[in-house]
Amino acid sequence: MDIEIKLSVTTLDVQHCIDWVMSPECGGIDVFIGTVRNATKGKAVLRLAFEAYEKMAIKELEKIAQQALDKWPVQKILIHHRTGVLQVGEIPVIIAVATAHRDAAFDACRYIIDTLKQTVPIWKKEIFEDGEVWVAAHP
Amino acid sequence: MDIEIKLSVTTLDVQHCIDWVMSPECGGIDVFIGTVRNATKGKAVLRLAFEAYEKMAIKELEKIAQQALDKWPVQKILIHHRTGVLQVGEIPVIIAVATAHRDAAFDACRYIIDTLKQTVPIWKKEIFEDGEVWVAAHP
Amino acid sequence: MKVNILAFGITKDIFGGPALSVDLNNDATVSNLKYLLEGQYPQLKKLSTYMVAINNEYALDGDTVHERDEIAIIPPVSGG
Amino acid sequence: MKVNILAFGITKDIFGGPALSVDLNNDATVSNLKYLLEGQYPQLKKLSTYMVAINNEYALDGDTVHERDEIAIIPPVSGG
Repeated sequence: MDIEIKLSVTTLDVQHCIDWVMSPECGGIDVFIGTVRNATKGKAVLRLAFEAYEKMAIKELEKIAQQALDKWPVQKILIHHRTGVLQVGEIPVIIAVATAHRDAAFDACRYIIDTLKQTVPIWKKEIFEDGEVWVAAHP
Repeated sequence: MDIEIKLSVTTLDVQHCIDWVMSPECGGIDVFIGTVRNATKGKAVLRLAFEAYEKMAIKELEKIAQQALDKWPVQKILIHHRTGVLQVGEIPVIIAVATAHRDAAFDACRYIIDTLKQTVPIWKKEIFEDGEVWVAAHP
Repeated sequence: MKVNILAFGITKDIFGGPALSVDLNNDATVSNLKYLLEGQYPQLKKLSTYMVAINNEYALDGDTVHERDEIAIIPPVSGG
Repeated sequence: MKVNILAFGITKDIFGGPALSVDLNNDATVSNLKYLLEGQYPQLKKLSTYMVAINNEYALDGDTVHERDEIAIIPPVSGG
């Protein structure tokens, strides 16, 4: 199979992701790793909580991966996304794309994270010292 | 220090590279991993041999990393490159870039690998069943 | 007909729980559903935007809601 | 003056080794050096291109070569 999609309640494993996409036909792998920042708009973030509409999220992630396979000469695509509570420095998302030539890897990886952020039903709550906010919920 | 540059005769360690660039101020890491392909222009490759003009290569890599820091809001940059003989599937190069926002990570990482391939004095020999070729040497 | 609505993220806070049961006409559209929900939960109108999903696919306002459909309210997503 | 020239990649094959000693005038330029080497090693002219580095920096054709400079021939690079 050329696509691996997973939602996980436990720590994402970067090494596994890279090993999974690596193949002898490929010359380049681009990997995007999201990490939890300690601040947003200048305000200290304590942690994040991610919630997913799991069945639909998987379906939308599969669509995005399939679109990337259709648009670029890509060998393998992996998308892992966390749910649950994440501390600063933890990894909410890993996207890994292996291709024969590197341009397609960069283009496809960037397309996947950009589209994921627009269409996949996963929600992030920022938890501050003095409260919490669902990101992007309000104008 | 915001930049780590290394030429290495031993296996590159992806996990180390990612751990090194990760920081609590960063929200995104883009990693490019070159891998040895089993074929070039339809011809089976047995292995690659990399040779570097080490002092100058380090100097050129530092220039490229510094240019990327100047051009984009980038927190940390790591460039590791192998020398010596590499088998199919091994990793000649890892570039990892950590930024607060992901666009800069993609742009800087791609700039670094593109420029590395143009200016850094490192040479690759492809070894085939029936001979060997220094890549790009001849028109 | 009675349909069950799944809620996520901020809509879970707005509805006060992860699911909600509403009464709809048999030929109700997504648009009718939104109108009904916005009447009961005016805070929905304060969201940047929100979508309805039917059976795990984004639905259009004119799409019809059926009794055994899996219906979900999708507030602005923010994964990644 | 005698200058020592480092060779890498295919130029190591062309020169038959990793270093080479050549005799140059005291005010010789990179251009003079290239001309001399291309005379002795015509295969250099068959490369896609090649550069000269002086003290670990790419040099221009008009740059002057000094006796204790570290000089290297840089055939087309292919790292990554």
